Amino acid sequence: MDWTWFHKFGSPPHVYRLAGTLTPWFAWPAGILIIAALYGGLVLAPPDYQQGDGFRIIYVHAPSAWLSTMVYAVMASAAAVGLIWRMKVAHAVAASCAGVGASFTAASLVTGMLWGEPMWGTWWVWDPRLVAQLVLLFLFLGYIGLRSAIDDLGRADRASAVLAIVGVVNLPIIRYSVEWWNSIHQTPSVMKMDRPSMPMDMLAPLLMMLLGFTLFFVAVLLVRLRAEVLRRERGAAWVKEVVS
Amino acid sequence: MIGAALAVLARDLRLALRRPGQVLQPLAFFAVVTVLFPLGYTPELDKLRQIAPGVLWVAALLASLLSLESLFREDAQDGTLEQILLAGQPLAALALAKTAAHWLLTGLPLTLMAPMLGIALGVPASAMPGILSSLALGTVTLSLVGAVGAALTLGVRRGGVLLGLLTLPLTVPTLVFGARATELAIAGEGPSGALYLLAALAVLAVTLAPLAVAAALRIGSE
Amino acid sequence: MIGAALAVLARDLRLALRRPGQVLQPLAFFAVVTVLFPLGYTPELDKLRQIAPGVLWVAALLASLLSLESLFREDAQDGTLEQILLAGQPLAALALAKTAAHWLLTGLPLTLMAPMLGIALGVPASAMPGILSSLALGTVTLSLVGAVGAALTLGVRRGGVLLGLLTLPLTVPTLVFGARATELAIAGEGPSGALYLLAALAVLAVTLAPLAVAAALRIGSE
Amino acid sequence: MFAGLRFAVSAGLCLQVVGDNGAGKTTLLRTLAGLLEPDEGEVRWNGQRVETRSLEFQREFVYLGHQPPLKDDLTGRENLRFGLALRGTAPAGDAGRAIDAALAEVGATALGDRLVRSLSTGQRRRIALAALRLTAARIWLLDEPVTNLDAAGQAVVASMVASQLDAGGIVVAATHQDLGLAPARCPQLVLGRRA
Amino acid sequence: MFAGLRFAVSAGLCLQVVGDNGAGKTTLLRTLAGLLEPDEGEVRWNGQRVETRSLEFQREFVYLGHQPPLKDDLTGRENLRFGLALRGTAPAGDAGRAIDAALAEVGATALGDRLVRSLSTGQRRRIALAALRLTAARIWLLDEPVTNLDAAGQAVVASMVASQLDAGGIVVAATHQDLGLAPARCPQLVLGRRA
Ligand code: HEM
Ligand SMILES: Nc1ncnc2c1ncn2[C@@H]1O[C@H](COP(=O)(O)OP(=O)(O)OP(=O)(O)O)[C@@H](O)[C@H]1O
Ligand SMILES: Nc1ncnc2c1ncn2[C@@H]1O[C@H](COP(=O)(O)OP(=O)(O)OP(=O)(O)O)[C@@H](O)[C@H]1O
Ligand SMILES: [Mg+2]
Ligand SMILES: [Mg+2]
Repeated sequence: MDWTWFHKFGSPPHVYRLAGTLTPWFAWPAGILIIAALYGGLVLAPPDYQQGDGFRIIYVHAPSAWLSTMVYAVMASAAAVGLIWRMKVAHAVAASCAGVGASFTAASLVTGMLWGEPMWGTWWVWDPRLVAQLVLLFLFLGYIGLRSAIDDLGRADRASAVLAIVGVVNLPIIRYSVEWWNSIHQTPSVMKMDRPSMPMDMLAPLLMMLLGFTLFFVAVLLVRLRAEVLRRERGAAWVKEVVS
Repeated sequence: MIGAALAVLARDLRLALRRPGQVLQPLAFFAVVTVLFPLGYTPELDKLRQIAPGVLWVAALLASLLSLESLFREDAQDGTLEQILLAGQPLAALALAKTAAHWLLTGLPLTLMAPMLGIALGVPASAMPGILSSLALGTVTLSLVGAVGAALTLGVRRGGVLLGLLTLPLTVPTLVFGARATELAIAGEGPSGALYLLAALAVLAVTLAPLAVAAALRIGSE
Repeated sequence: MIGAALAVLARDLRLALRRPGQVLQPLAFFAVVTVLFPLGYTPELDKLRQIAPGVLWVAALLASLLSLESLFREDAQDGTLEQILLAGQPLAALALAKTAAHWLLTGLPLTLMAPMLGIALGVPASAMPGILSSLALGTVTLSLVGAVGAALTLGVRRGGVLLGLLTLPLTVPTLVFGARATELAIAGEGPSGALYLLAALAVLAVTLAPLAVAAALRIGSE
Repeated sequence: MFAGLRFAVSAGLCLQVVGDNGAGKTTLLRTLAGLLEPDEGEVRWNGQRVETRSLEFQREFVYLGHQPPLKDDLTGRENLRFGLALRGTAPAGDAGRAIDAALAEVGATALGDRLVRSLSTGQRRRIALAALRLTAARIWLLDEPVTNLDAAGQAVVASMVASQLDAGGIVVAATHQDLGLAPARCPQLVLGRRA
Repeated sequence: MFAGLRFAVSAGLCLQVVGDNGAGKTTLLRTLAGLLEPDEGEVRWNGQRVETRSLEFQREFVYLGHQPPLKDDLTGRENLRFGLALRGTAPAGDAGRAIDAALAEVGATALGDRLVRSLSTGQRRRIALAALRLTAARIWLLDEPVTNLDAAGQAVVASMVASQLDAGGIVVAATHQDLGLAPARCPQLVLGRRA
């Protein structure tokens, strides 16, 4: 089999250019979708009959929460590819994911807390889903912490890749164990996140927002990847060309 | 291979016995945390009994973690880790041996000490078998998961705190099932469901963790 | 002398800041430990509020202790500790500078972070001033007492490890008064009595600990 | 780091790697030992390309770096015994006897039962040399083997290297000081300094 | 450890402490530096008995041990600057200028801005020599100053020692290798080996 495409894909200057070309193709649709969804969600959608306008925070909260898990999956896959095939670009992708993932996770937590205050009268409850989300944030932070603690780039790449992979094994176990933990204590389940049969004019903006967030993630990832590639290759001839 | 692993195990045990202070440290820590906790709370045994599972497990988790910090660090500093890496032996087996030594020196004594502390927290004697078996199983997983963290943070400044940050989230399942088993044991109900889960986690850890440790050690030695 | 102490302080801060994100680690660790307790206990905020003082203080103690472990060890290993010992400057002042750097990097951020964690444990907002001031004072003492322990553990040969173990009980008063102040603050009563005691402990520690650290460092370097 | 570096060593020969500080001697040795991953290039052994990290290749060599790999809290003898068990190379006959012989060879008989912690820098290096002697490895990778050794110690290193070569072994040594071997037996590889 | 050892060094002179491994060279230097407490004996300075641990006496000397006292995570320059501030000896004129001059003297100008972590063993020793040069101390206590240095580095040590002696300083150096100074300037103190 011819592997040249694989190596070409892995070559930093090529990735740098490709990412540059692709960015607008994701950024613009993302922007349009998010604006449209905001309009749909904040203006067109009717207020909830129970929660009034407060429910509208869902348009940020739910997509951030969904994205956070997805970003972790992307990050861990990229790290695994980097570790197995020794592809530096894959490590760069993983490194670029971490910050975005942590931000999405934090956003879902913060919006959730903001929502929880009016809904449950408290900022925080020890619900399994919330705890699992918090642990995900810690995993992201640990990954970032480990990377920043190691000077040598190659070592940082590989060590953090091992951590990301170990996290993948453990995430479902954590999720499961926390559900088990809480199910015993019969908390009055204030929070009902089981998808309610939502009216279409509420649901459509939500789905648009999800797609918009996904495209937004890809666009941010590409931008960060370019920066990351430049940082790693500083000193290389092609970088000097690009920068000057 | 087995000879080499046993040599590593024997060496680590011997080293620990040369410095008894180091062996006692996690134990003392376990005891102090468990005893301190009621001081900040209440002297009523009825209430203490309720928090006993959480206190015992968090204390065990932290004590185990505290001592893991130096698991590979000392070997890395005096150069014997390189000797181990280059021994021409499967690294995962040697890593498992080192972790086993750690468990014998920390997990096992912690487990044996737990009943004494349990009594101070008002735990009935009938609960001891459940507590002993849950801690014995749980500390195995803790040692192994912690070893992965210790190998990853090798050569990192202020590694102790980073180690905690990396490892503690991964130990959530052990903590939850362990505390649950303890709770059931105290309530007089059979803890076997939670114990099975703990055993499953331990088996998973024994199979996978040594591989991750070996990979991390190779990376760390570069 | 003041110049040298400032140089030590600045160097330690610079070393810590060299790696962005490293300063956040004790914070994250503090958060993780605080999260662990509910996992071992119960999700009910009413019950959590009762154990909040103990949880916050044990977590702060641990974060502080874990990061102290390497306070002098790294300097001893790379030889800069000898350089500091032989600088022709009052050693106690340099030791105080190192401890101050540690507090700025650990105790202070921990204190500032505590309110957020308090919320997760169901602590009312009205208790925050009391919690903030008790932690600010208490972490000073923890850093200083811990520094004595860290210095003692350097001289392994002389049974330093065992001596180091002894410093753990020395943190008991801080824990007790700190938890008490927090408890009073949560209950809406004035915590000032306990705060005075914490302040007295801190003053005592600032005066005595640097001398003990200096003596221990000299012994440890032999 | 190195470009276009190519060399071969055959059985019974020594290679003395020399070069200024920072020329890359340590880096070269650590790469050969598989402790560093080369960006490019390959190592061949008996004409076959080898993975330096493979367990088989690891059994062929032993690496002694700047720092003697000894546990401070074990005695010299205990350290040696551990080294033997770790590599799984039981010496012919009694292990204790072999250890005594190795200690005698490096002039450290009296030191064997002292904790390594209490030894001077040069005394530690002697214990490490005894450990080297005990391994059955054919290839020795030595980084600055004579550092901190007194005249007698340096002579020990020279004779150990010579006898290893006589036995058909290979020695690659990075050093600033002379090893005291005939130049024909020990050609020099000079690494150039880069900036 | 030593019995009946008695020696004097006067300004402008060097003392080369030689002896087999384990003879006690390091122990002697560390005792002079006040890092070890002598069981017996005294140190006199200008004819007066001094407490080696007094701060005044500490300012008179600088001790450079087996290991260069540098922080891995600082650059060479930052390490030097810290050394200056720690001892409180502001050099005449600009500190940056003095550091540059010291780095140039040891041939490490290009290394000053690199993290010490990334330096080779010999390169680290050069930074440590620059630090030595920057202190205003009159007495230098050096343990194996030429270890791991290439020929150029050894020459640097020789010329640094010579100029320190010219300036009326005192150098006590423990070493197995020759320092390359005239024997008259640098008498030897031979420590006997004890078992
Ligand atoms: C800090 C607090 C909160 C956190 C950490 C949090 C976390 C999450 C997570 C992780 C998801 C994604 C679920 C999945 O992947 O299946 C999610 C979705 C959702 N959350 Fe929250 N949440 C919080 C507070 C709230 C509050 C207060 C409400 C409203 C009462 C709420 C309503 C929802 C809804 C409606 C969804 C989408 C539907 C679903 O996936 O089930 N959340 N949240
Ligand atoms: N961890 C590292 N990161 C970056 N560069 C390094 C690292 N280690 C060494 N170097 C650089 O690589 C080069 C070669 O170093 P190496 O240690 O191999 O030199 P050496 O020939 O052994 O020198 P010495 O005689 O001083 O021991 C040096 O320029 C050094 O600065
Ligand atoms: N910490 C210690 N405890 C007990 N004995 C020690 C200790 N350190 C050194 N010794 C012993 O004291 C003697 C002198 O050691 P020292 O390190 O001074 O020797 P040295 O002359 O510097 O040797 P080298 O040339 O190997 O550096 C040796 O016999 C050594 O074993
Ligand atoms: Mg070298
Ligand atoms: Mg010596």
